[in-house]
Amino acid sequence: MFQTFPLWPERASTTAGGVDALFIFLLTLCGLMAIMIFIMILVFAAKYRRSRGREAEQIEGSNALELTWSGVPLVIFMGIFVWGAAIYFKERTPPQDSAEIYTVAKQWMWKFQHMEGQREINELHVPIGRDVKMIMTSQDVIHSFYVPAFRIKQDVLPGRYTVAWFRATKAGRYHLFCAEYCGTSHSGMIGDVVVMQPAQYEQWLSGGPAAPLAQTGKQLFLSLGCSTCHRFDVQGRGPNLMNAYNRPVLLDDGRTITADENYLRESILTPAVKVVSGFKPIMPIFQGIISEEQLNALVAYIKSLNQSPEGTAGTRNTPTGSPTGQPQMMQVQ
Amino acid sequence: MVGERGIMSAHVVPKKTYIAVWITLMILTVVTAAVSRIDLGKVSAIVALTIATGKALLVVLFFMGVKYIGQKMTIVVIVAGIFWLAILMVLSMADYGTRLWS
Amino acid sequence: MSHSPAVVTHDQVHNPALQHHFATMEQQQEASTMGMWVFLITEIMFFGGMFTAYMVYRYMYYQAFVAGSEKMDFWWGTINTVVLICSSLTMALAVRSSQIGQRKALVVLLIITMLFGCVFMGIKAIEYTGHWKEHQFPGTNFHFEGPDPQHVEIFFSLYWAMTGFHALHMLIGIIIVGVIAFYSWRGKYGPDYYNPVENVGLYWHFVDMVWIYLYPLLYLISHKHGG
Amino acid sequence: MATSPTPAAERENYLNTEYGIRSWLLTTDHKRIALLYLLLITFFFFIGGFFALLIRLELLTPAGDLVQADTYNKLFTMHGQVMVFFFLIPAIPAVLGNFLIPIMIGAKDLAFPRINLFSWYLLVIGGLLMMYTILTGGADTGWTFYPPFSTAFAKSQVVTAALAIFVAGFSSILTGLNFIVTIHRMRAPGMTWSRLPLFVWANYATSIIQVLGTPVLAITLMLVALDRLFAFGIFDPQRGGDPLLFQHLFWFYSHPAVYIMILPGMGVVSEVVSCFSRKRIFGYKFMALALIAIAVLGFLVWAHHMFVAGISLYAALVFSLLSYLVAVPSAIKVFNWTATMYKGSISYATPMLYAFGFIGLFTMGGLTGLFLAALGVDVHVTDTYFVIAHFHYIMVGGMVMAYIGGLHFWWPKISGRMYPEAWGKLAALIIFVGFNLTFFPQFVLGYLGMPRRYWQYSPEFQVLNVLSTAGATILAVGYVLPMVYFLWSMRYGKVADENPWGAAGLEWMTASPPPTFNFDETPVVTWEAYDYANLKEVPVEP
Ligand code: HEA
Ligand code: HEA
Ligand code: HEC
Ligand code: CUA
Ligand SMILES: [Cu+2]
Repeated sequence: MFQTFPLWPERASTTAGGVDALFIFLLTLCGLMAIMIFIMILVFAAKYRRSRGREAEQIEGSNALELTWSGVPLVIFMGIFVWGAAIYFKERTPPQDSAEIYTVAKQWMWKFQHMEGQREINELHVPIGRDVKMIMTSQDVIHSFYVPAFRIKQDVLPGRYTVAWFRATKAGRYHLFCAEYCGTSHSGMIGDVVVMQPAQYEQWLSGGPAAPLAQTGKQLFLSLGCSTCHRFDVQGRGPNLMNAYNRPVLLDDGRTITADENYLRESILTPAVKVVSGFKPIMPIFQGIISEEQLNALVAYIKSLNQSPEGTAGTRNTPTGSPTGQPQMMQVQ
Repeated sequence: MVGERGIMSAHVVPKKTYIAVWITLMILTVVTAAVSRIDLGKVSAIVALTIATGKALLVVLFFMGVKYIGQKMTIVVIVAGIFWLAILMVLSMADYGTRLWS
Repeated sequence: MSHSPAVVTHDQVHNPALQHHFATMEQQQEASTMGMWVFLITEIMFFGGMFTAYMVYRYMYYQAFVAGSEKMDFWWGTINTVVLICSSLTMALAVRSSQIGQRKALVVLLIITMLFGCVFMGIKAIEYTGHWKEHQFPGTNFHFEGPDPQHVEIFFSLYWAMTGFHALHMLIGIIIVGVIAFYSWRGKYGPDYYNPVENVGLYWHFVDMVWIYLYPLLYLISHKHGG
Repeated sequence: MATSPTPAAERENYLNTEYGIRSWLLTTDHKRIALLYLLLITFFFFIGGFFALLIRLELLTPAGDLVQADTYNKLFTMHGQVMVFFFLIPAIPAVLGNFLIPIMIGAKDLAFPRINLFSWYLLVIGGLLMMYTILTGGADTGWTFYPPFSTAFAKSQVVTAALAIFVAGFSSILTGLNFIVTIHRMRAPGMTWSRLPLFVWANYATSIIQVLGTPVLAITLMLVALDRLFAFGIFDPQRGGDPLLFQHLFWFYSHPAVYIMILPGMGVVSEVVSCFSRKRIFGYKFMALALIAIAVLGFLVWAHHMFVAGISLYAALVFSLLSYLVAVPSAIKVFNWTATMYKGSISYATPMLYAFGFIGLFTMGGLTGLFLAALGVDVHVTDTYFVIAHFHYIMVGGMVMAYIGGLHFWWPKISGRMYPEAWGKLAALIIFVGFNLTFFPQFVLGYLGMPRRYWQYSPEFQVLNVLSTAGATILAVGYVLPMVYFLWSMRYGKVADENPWGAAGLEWMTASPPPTFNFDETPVVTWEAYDYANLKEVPVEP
């Protein structure tokens, strides 16, 4: 009747081990704690059971004891906090040279765009042993990207990018769940993550004809008329977008911020919110005009401008030395 | 205990005080309105809020009579209200203010 | 402790306004004042939610807030501030009159306070109509010429919500001041019992205070800083 | 027990002073209002429980076969909203607190009796709106109302649900306000702060949260309603609004609200443990301080519900750290209850069994809270059944146990009759077993990765779900039993004298049931709280 009856989730990413370790530690610690308390209650209940001729011994309390059992737990708690925070910190900082996959969630499906151009729905193919950074956004309501076997989860919000990353360690097919309630088919918004050996993955990649995402972006850049203002040869009406990604930008209100994916996104959809110093807010609003997928392509294209002057490379973000944004950032800070 | 009919003879504030407070409030209103017409850069928000807080203090202390209140508890209640509002605002900003730190 | 059904002793002696479950008038008065202040801090938190939203969005979309604020009517806003401050004065004087037993002054001052309140509401109505006509009501009605209409809309959403809830409080204030004025006219309050007047006063001043903050935050951010 | 005698001389008490519907619906007696609350929230408990049973039945099989997906979504939404806002939040404060606080401090009534009645009516109005919502199809946003789903996408009765909770919220605010003023201003001579029973302290701490937190929920729900009705877009990302702002505001209330749903339970358990150990509570001062500390620190941790929601990394660190600070006073409580039993003279009357249940299950729920507050672990288990298990352990295993235990403890006082002890013990046992069977498997499910709010699920989760559903059925029996024998006892129960447990506390020094103004003459307190040293020993076991 029941095919399997697992009691522990599969472990298929580099994060999983760390999470499990802390979880097991907590289980042990809290388990012992709970058992200790239960035993004390049971023992007291039995030993001091009401009986004739014996009266309760009135004890006022003990400051020393109170301080011990607030102080000691506090110290333990701080330990747990630090451990948990360390894992989280790692989970929230994708390695610099991760492969990127753009994700659009909508009621009720997952759409993935690989840099190489492959598109998938409710199925995500990834290779073993490579860091993969999911750059995610939603078309409608909040969803959440959850792969139990990787122990990662990240809400996917409309109106901005959120990021998750993982490095798969074991080939196989794993559940992909939507973990944030999103309406009727929330429980149907599920899929599979297929982890493959690198060789097989290459084969899968070469499966169908597809233009790299940045290439698509470039075409959009031309067809939407971005290139009329943003030029690479001379200074146009808008800033030159060469090496724009990850660069510190001085805004006209005096703030300096880093041009991350969310900044690029906002600059395209609602450019007037953060206006680059020295420019006028003349760029048209693209919100509602381009789709999330198109936006992803544009962002991918602009990011690709950091690697090759032509901006057409757009292949996988394989490690190519230090990221370009870095040196410039140093100057400002 | 007798003679409780007179128990509410609380502090009666002289009319003059009220009028003085009122005049100060009017002046502060004019000042804040006038200052907003000058460009003070980032400081202008601080100035505006400082003046507003000054006005609010006048209202609380005199019109609402907190200055004359004998009960310490009432003061505690008011401070608690402000403190909790500060919790809400400061901790919310702990998120918004650090989102771009990446 | 004996359980003979004893008669509660203080009933015969006292002020008719003393409720049966209080021992003394003083206890009743302290309870009522404290209750009022506790109620006012719930009001702080109620408006506080909106002020927090305001703070967050102003931080995120400062330029749009400036653009929105420029559409506010500086003069109406200022006049309304003045009106409310005057009403607070008359309210404070009203409470004072009740403390010293000047019944006529009390009634008159309360009525003037109400009138100020009505003037405020009238001006607010004029402003609201203006904004509505200018398509400055969020939603389908909304239209704004400028680089960042979307976020100006957020400004207006907050404007309507904050001033709307404030106006609602004013309305309630006017009504209860009216009620209190009626009872004052009937001679219910005097030096020995003016707690209701005092509490209504506290409420009125609180509503005034909210406006003291709304005024600079909504009307007075019209000057750009920096570039 | 068959021939239970009628009380020798029917004393006048709060129940028999007046008769008729009007005398109840217009009463300002806090004890009668408490009973009005009791009726109202019992009704809603069964409504909420009914939804829970349907949820569990649907989850018996992996496929979504019993009800439609939309219906399921409405079920858990209405279950959560009804249970939280119309049952658990009012449960102990508005019923037991209302009944007991004035008596415990030696007052004739709450400071504002009419406001007290008014807040009951507010809960009735809120409840009617909730029923209207349910009968016209219900809302399907989850009890958390997250936008933009709730504001722009849900096609259900979101506005009326929000309004219902808005109104219920004001009921809760007014109750809190009333308690605060009462505890400050109405204490009998000699009833100093350090002599207050911990139950009063607990309700005081609860009131602080109700008064300071609930208004924020109120305005937040109003903004959601404005978004929905007039497309204000304050939380609409399509227009630059930030859905996370809603979450901040919502949890600013709703995290502290979970302490509204546990502090009063801690109060009950303190009374019960001390009574049935015949000992002064261990470390009274720390116990009182811990209650206040939980209430205050509880306001600093809300964003631990948002660790994966897209808040800043640094904010997450701050909120995780702060979450651990609230756990310290909770630890103090658990240890002190245990220490109170040490060298006591312990009897196992039904309320004590519930107190045992509370301590055990609250500890488990609380400890799993530590898992959730640990950032790295929360990322995996948030929005899974692990969270569901965590909070049911505290709210059902903890608070509902405390509530029912408290009802047993004070039932003689409330009704003037004893409940049947054997049945009481049996029900406690059934509830304990049923509860663990229902919710323990959910911890495992959660760690395995079964997301919450799932109408259909992957087949490998079935075994555990079947266990859980089986448990829920047992639990249902356990909850119906006390209902039945309480009703029975009102007529046939043994007549209770004024202090059947030999307990300390002013409420046990007046008649059962108490007269309308609680005491024949205002008591003057000259003894400390939990003065068991000077109370006569009661017979060994009833
Ligand atoms: C009454 C209700 C109640 C109570 C009291 C608590 C108490 C706590 N809760 Fe819980 N919680 C909820 C109700 C409650 N919670 C609800 C309803 C949700 C979900 C809402 C939703 O999303 O729908 C939730 C969700 C929730 C989350 C978010 C999960 C998520 O969605 O990702 C977190 C994360 O930190 C959390 C943490 C805690 C902590 C740290 C405590 C602490 O206060 C617990 C403290 C107690 C103890 C720790 C036990 C006693 C201590 C000892 C015995 C000390 C000795 C121990 C050691 C030394 C190890 N809770
Ligand atoms: C506050 C209190 C509270 C209480 C007391 C309960 C009690 C119970 N809850 Fe509840 N629960 C919540 C608060 C509460 N819950 C919240 C806040 C959520 C989150 C909602 C959301 O995600 O938005 C939730 C979600 C939730 C879920 C997850 C749904 C999902 O995510 O898909 C489940 C699943 O098992 C569940 C089960 C139960 C069960 C079995 C009980 C049992 O303890 C109930 C036992 C009671 C009974 C069984 C009643 C007995 C009555 C009868 C037998 C008569 C019935 C007949 C008539 C009325 C005619 N609850
Ligand atoms: C009418 C001219 C114009 C068009 C068309 C235009 N832009 Fe812009 N763009 C600007 C100007 C001016 C700025 C600088 C001011 C600002 O930030 O709004 C800018 C800024 C930007 C920035 C931020 C640059 C930085 O250096 O930080 C990005 C990214 C961008 N645009 C992308 C695009 C894309 C993609 C398109 C097409 C879909 C586009 N722009 C179309 C004028 C234009
Ligand atoms: Cu998408 Cu749940
Ligand atoms: Cu919480």
